[in-house]
Amino acid sequence: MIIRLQSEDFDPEREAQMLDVKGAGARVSFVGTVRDSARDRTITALEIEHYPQMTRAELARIGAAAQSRHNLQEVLIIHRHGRLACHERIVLVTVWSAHRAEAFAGCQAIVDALKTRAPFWKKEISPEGALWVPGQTPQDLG
Amino acid sequence: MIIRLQSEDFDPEREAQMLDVKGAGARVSFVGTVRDSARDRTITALEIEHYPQMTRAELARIGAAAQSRHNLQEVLIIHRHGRLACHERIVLVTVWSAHRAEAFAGCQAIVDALKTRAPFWKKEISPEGALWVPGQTPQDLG
Amino acid sequence: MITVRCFAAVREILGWDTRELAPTDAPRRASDVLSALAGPRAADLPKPLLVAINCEHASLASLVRDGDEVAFFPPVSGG
Amino acid sequence: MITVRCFAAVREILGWDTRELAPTDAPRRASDVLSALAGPRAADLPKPLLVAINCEHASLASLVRDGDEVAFFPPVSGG
Repeated sequence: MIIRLQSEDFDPEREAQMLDVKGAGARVSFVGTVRDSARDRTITALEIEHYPQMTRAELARIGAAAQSRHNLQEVLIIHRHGRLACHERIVLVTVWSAHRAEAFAGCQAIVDALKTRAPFWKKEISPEGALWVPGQTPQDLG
Repeated sequence: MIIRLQSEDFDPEREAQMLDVKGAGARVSFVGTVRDSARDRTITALEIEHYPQMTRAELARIGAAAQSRHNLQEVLIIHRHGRLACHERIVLVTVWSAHRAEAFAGCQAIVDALKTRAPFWKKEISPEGALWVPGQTPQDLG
Repeated sequence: MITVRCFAAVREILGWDTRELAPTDAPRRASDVLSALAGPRAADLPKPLLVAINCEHASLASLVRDGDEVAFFPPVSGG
Repeated sequence: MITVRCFAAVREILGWDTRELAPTDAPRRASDVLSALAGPRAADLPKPLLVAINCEHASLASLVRDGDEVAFFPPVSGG
């Protein structure tokens, strides 16, 4: 399992190739990018704050839980922080499995968990001003 | 929507970049590769036969159905045919959507439909001989 | 004419991939077309047998018209 | 000592990101730690307020011990 937190951009295919997973059969990837509008406002940039030590620990827990539950051969998570312009990549989640159903379920479980458990906070920068993106409140934290 | 049938390999990221979809927010990709074993046999290669005119038409129908049902901004399907060595890429399905749940559902719907509706047949080549991969029989064809 | 095509194990069992069949006055179903060309070998074909008419999924009971392309093949395994 | 950290809107409202708090003899919950440092401003904080202790999700009712790092932040939005 590879977990990376960084401010720089990444090449999704190159990162996946570097893991060199053989014989998995199915690979599912999610790439999230900065949208150019949200809540009826034009977005020019996104500022992503995070809690570095906890982010690393929480992503490792999220990845490990999905890996065992969905029978994944390998998991790659790269999440950026800092200021990102619109259309830039924010996050990559790639998983490998023998079968497609497990790969889809495992990748989606990780992306869903990022939204509710990973300590990132996003501020949308628009010509009208900056606004924190409302986070999701899961029922089962703690 | 881009549908491609080819014998050559492809670079998943390069193909996705060429479509240059902006502001989608979520992109989900599936890459299927030739496994090195199946049904307790070592697989050295896969021979993929298809029905070219129908394949093209059926992939376009599958892509269009997922695009409208799951609100996808763009759909890319590349499927190879001919003889592929083990670990080679077979298929790429990439979809773009404003939201992650639609992107996951749309990509999975296309991959599932490929399995049951797209006229491809696979022959697994192993040291013990060649064997047709049993296809799936959907209830709703025709 | 009706163009008949076979794929994968169906092609291997019947020993050909494309045939032409003269149309008849009476309407024919895909199953009639298969019987006319496969003869006794029809019994050896994989089950279920899938059918397409003019590149769309159909069934053995579907009617085949002059000018149609009808295809017979085993369950598919794309992706 | 107990290390207390705040993030995002919580940090902006309280005006600091890290504080140290001397431990007490009586056990304290995360909510007590917050009251000790936020004072009346605790009422302005976003609800729900999330809590982590030693980099794991916890709750306002969780006990905080000497040497712990406790963090307060709004609901997250990763991915």
